[in-house]
Amino acid sequence: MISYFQDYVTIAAVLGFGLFLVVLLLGVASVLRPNKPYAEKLQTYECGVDPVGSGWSQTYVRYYIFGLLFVIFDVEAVFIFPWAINLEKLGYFGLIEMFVFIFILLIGLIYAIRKDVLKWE
Amino acid sequence: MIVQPVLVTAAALFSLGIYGILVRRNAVMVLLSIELILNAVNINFIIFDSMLADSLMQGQIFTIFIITIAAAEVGIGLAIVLMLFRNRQTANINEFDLMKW
Amino acid sequence: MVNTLDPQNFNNFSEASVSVEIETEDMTLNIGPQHPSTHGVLRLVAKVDGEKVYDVKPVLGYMHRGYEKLAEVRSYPQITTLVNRIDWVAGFSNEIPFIAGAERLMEIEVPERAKHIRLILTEMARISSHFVFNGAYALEVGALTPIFYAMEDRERVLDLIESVTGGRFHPNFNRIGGVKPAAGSGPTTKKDIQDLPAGFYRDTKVAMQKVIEAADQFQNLIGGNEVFKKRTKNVGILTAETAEAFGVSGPILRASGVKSDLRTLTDYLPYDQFEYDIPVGENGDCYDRWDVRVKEMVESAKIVLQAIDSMPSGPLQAKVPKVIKVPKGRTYVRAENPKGEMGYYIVSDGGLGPYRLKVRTASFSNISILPLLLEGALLPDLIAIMGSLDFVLGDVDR
Amino acid sequence: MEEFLSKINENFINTDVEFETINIKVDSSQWVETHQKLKDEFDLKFFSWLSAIDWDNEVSIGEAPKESVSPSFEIITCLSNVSNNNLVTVSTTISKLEPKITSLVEIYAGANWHEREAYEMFGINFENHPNLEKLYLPDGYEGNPMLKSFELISREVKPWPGEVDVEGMPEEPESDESVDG
Amino acid sequence: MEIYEIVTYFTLLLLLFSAARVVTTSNVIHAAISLVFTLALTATLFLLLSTQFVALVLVLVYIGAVIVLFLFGIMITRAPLGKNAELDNDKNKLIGATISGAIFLLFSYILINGFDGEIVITSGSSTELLGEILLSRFVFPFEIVSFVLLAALIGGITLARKDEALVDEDQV
Amino acid sequence: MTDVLVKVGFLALAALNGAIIFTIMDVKGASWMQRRPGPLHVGLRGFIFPLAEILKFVQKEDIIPTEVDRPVFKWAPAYVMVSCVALFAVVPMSPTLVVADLELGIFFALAISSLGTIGVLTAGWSSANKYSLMGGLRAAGQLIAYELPLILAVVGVVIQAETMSLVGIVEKQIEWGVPFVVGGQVVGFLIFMVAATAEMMRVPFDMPIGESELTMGFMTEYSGIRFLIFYISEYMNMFILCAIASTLFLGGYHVPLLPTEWVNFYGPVVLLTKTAILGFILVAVRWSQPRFREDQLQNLAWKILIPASLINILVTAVMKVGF
Amino acid sequence: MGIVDKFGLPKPISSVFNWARSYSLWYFQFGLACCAIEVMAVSGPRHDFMRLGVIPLPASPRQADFMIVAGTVTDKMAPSVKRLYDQMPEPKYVISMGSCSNSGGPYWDSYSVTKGVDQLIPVDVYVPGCPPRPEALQEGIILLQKKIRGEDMKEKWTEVQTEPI
Amino acid sequence: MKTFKPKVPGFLVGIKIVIVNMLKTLSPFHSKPNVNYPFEKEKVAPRARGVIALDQEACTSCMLCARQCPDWCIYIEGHKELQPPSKPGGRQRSRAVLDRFDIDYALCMYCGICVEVCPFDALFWTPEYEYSEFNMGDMLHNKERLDDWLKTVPDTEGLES
Repeated sequence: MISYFQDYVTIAAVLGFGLFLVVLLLGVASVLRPNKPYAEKLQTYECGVDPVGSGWSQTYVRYYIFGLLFVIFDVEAVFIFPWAINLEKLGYFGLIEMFVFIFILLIGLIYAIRKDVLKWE
Repeated sequence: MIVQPVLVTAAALFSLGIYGILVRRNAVMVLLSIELILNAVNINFIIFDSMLADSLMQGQIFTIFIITIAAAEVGIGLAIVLMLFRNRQTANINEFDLMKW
Repeated sequence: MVNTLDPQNFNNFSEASVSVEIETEDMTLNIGPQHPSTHGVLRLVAKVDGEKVYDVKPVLGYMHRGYEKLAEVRSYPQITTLVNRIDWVAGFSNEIPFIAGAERLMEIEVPERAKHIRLILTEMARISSHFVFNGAYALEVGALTPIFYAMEDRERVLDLIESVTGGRFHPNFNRIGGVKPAAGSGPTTKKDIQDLPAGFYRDTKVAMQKVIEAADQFQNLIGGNEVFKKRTKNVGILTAETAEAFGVSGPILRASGVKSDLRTLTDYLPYDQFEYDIPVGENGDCYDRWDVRVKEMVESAKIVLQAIDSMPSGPLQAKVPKVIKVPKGRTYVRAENPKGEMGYYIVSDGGLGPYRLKVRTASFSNISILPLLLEGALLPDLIAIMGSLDFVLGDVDR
Repeated sequence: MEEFLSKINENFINTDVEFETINIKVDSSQWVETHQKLKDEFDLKFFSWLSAIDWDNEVSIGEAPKESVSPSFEIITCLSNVSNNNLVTVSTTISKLEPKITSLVEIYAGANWHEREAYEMFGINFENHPNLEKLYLPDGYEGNPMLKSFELISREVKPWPGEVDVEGMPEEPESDESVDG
Repeated sequence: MEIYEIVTYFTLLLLLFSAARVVTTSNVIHAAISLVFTLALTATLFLLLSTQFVALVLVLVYIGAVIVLFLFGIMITRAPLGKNAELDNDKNKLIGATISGAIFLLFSYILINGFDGEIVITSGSSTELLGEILLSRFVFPFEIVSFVLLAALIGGITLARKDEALVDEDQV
Repeated sequence: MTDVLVKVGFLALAALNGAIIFTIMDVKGASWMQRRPGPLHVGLRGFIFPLAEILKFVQKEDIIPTEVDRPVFKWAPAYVMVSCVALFAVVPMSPTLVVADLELGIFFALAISSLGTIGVLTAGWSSANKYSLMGGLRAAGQLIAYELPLILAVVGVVIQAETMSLVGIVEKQIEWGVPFVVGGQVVGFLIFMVAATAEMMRVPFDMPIGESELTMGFMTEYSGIRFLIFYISEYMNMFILCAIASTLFLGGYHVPLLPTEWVNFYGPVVLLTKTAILGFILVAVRWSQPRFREDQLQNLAWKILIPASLINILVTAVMKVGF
Repeated sequence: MGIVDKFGLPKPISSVFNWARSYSLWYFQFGLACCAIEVMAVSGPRHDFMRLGVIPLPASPRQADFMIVAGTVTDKMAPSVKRLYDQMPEPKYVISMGSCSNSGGPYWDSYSVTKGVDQLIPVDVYVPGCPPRPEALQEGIILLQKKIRGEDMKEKWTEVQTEPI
Repeated sequence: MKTFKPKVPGFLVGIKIVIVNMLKTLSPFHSKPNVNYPFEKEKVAPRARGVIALDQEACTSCMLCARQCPDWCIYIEGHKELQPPSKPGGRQRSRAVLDRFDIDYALCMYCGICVEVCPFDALFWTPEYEYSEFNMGDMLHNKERLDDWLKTVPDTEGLES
């Protein structure tokens, strides 16, 4: 138990170090750098001409579908990992379970591919 | 460690979620609030699991299932919002009044 | 974002929800004038929906320098120096049709040796232009290394051009009536009309051999690459009919399957003395356009090797008046430049300079096809298609 | 070549060959028909270029024409065939006061930009052109630079360094004197 | 274990704070990012309760996937940069605050009374064991989950693409 | 407590040095591949150019354009950096020289690396620039698409090792005598490397940056120090993913035939060598390939890599249970 | 905010920073005309300005340190050049390459060409040539590096950008 | 040229090519394309048009070059001076003295027309290229500076027959 907490305290320290690195770099830079903003400089870059319209666009919904697919398979991965370390114990029963599980999700992937969500016209 | 502060926090999270659902007009924000509620539930499951020292780890397993279902729920929920948005050009739930006429 | 639907429409909204027009607000994307893959300062105003481009409006003129006006206030030798800079990756080729036009008007016969030297240098300019294309095109589809190999080999060709003309790619080497190496190679000799520098034949043979090797390397490094094929095959297909109607010429036209080469059709330089192939594409897609140029490079190298072997001796300059005045008349002379058909329509009224000089450049017509080709393409394809047209902004805007 | 030339001569009245370039002169009312005919019957499908010449006696910079001309715009197109050496230029003359002519975009799609260029540089209006607007110059630019009356300000402002004369040129070049090649 | 408790309380406080930001901020993206922090802190809490697998699942699924999905959704539904005044329903604010306050008070009362004196002893939990239980005792729900996910996938794809297909029909 | 500090200090060294070594390898390697010497005049035959870069970037002005969403824009680089640094925590250099040997080591790594996606996506969105937005979306789409093959490729290793601890995985490989790449995970290794390349957003998967299309993608509006953070993170990410790949598939800090007693001495060297070799392969790939198109890239992930990795899992599982 | 623009730095430290600036020049990929091809040639294997620390990576002005105005600046392009220069972060430098950008060059009398880029933006080094040889550009870069190494950071940071003529 | 059909996958061929090129670059037995500029210099072709040198003695300020220059970048001023007769008792000769001969290299387009038209062999091309400046004004080379370039004019080179 001690090692468990110690490990995660270390992890926390590492995360803290990452943040510290960022803050350190930003701090050093903010001390050293010049700061001369003016309106033209702060304008949005668009290949050297006046930006047209807002920076927003209604992008393809396909990105959303990728996200959805990812969520589904990510969840699947969550179930695969506990299974993977117990495979020896679970034996053929576990194997069949996972076959079914993966098969059902593969149906989803095949459905998505058949529906041409991956095709960019 | 006593469990009450954690439970109260979970309750607070839950009520914040309710508040968000009632007050927010943007459909995506409502979904975010729902996530808060589910999160409150997760916290409860985990703290009870730890409290009861359940040998079957039912609390944890249920939390995993909740996370799974929540992911599916968000997927569908956002898809509905997207569809409505594409048709109505807004994500404002006050204007989603398909059912009333 | 207030919904403006009519209340009475709400009644049948449950069914009508699908028929409501989807007013996607499009994103207008400026590509250029400063953009790494617009070959300088072309600007494309693209209407995109996500990654898909459905309308492109090229905006030209960021490199418009008024050549045709400037030509009216300059004399013929001064124009020769100026036209070098039209298509700046193949400067030598630009001089040829102009000089040929002036010679035709003045009815001067150019000595054979001068013609051969012109031919060799034109082909070298073509090679160097195609080198730049090869490197830049690879860069545009994301391969970062080929441009360096191209540049290394191109330097060898440029060295040869410089050793003859004195300029790396703005040679100003042609004179009406022949060629004249840049003066200034020593105080005592500078007024003599000089010949090719010693060792030129040897160096050229080595360099051309390298060019053939380099083309092979390109075929291996880029042409054989699966990703490159995926990016360019069946992308931006241009049919021969469309190409002709738009005046698209040169390698792009040949990639569409038309075996058309002004080198064989016209006689501005003695190409009929040499044997060479005219590479032709099949589909007219980006890959073919790339492939045709690489093969053309090899053919040019072969022409140069043959020309070196059959180089005639003799004078470099025909007899011309000291002050050049072109007789009244008009003519159109065109030549096969690396980018396509380049021609000069010279209207002379007998003065020191032309009354009107129309410069027909290849890239201008070639990129007028862009809006047509790009419609419905994805954004990465836009870059691939644009790159495969191999235009130079100086050639477009003049 | 000969065959093609004779066929051209049969079909068009006002043709001439000047320094190996076949030129067909037509009336501006015949402009579109001529091109249609050349495209369909003579197989000149390749649209090379379109441009104009500003004939004017008063020029603000450069040299005036040696012989006086009647002020007008001459519009020229160049058509050719990609698989042989057939090439013609077609020209027509239009008045400077009312510079307009029918667009060729319907026949040759490639004429689009060339006509825009001519519109910008000379101020010639092309009727039925889908999108007749500036091609090269910035939006606020005024004037048509290719007109002979257009001034190049730099040349006006900067004194010509050749004017300062110390000594007459050593040998005033005679136009007949030849340099040996 | 005093440090342990301090850390826990601190986490809880931050958790509350970031959760409050989710429902009060006037920028959708800021709300989503606050949710990231809420979830990260929840994961920290889970770690403190020594349920590490669940904590990491929370990070992997929620922060890694669901939030990304949210961000996509927000960007597609045209989230304007900066503040959005229309985000809150002002007339509902009071009602919402009252209702949620009441719920909070009620729950707190029940929870504080019901779990008086209960304590947690953080004992480690083995992931191996968890997997074993999940795949033996809970095998049925486990397989059901795959169907739920399949349904969500198909439903999501159908919904998100629906109008596109219909528009095509319209145009035909 | 000092223990933790020592470990973090060690990690700081590893992280920054790894990033710098890979920067030098990338730039110098690229230069040599392109027949030129690369940075040369800066000192020590050019090998200290990263120092000049860093010192230069800290004195560059940090422009925050008016249109941007300031807090999001300002902190987006931090997510990327933190997720990269956190990955270093679990990679063992030797059985004892590891910052935190978690029971769920590889799972932790996969979980924490997904934080970077949020950083990239918010960076792209908050810049209020069209190129950035497209780059950010492309980046996020790509990162999530290739996160899956990455995760699923790891499962094969986990099945064989029966543990998620990275030290455990390496010990298992030592026990087996051969690294997993030889012991049946060739497909897994290839999938992992392809997916890792995509996660690093390097050629041929550099669509999000794709400078010939999107100028600098999601980094377009970033200048000065914040750009440097993205830039360093990119190389850190490259280093750490190569290190994880060599730990998972190539036997980590151990090579067969070397005595295991001395593993504490040669461990770091062995791991670094393996990492550097993988890194060099990535460099060679980067400078020789064109880039994919966005749809081809997604197709590769969804149609080939994910089914392949699922099949890999099943085959591995059958082998494991059956034999 | 910063201390350098208020108090400056002692000489040894600032010379280290100047050294860093002079050997890490990120060149803004920005070609106009003929000279841009020579810039490509300089980045090529024979001349390779990466030896000098010039890194041709950024395609966006935000990451660039200096800009080579390589080629003719037309009146239509001039606002863009100015804007791109503006969008570069300080400290920034400009090399004007070739006759066209120095003073209009061959197009000095054209109706659409800007007569010299120094009318738009402050130029640090002028490189002559039409186009300059690759070595000439390298000499220009070395001159720029010399100039950077001799700079006083405080001065550079606080220098008021005067409107060009 | 026959179409290329790789037996191995194309991307592996590509990787092989870059690695081979890297080894070539590193190997001491292969010639390197690189010129390490400030320390070693490329051998420039003698005909290269680098900069124009002026032989002051030969110039008669006849203005031919200034007139023919397309860029109007040559500025010549001079005055006439009476010279003592070369032979005693001869006629006094008037001789042009060069006061100013400036070439504005900021404007010059390096066409070489001036060198070609000069009837007195006063202008020469030299392949030098190192005259970048911090100030625009310094790009105007006066006659002393142009005279300095004269030292760098290369000798006659051999010709190909």
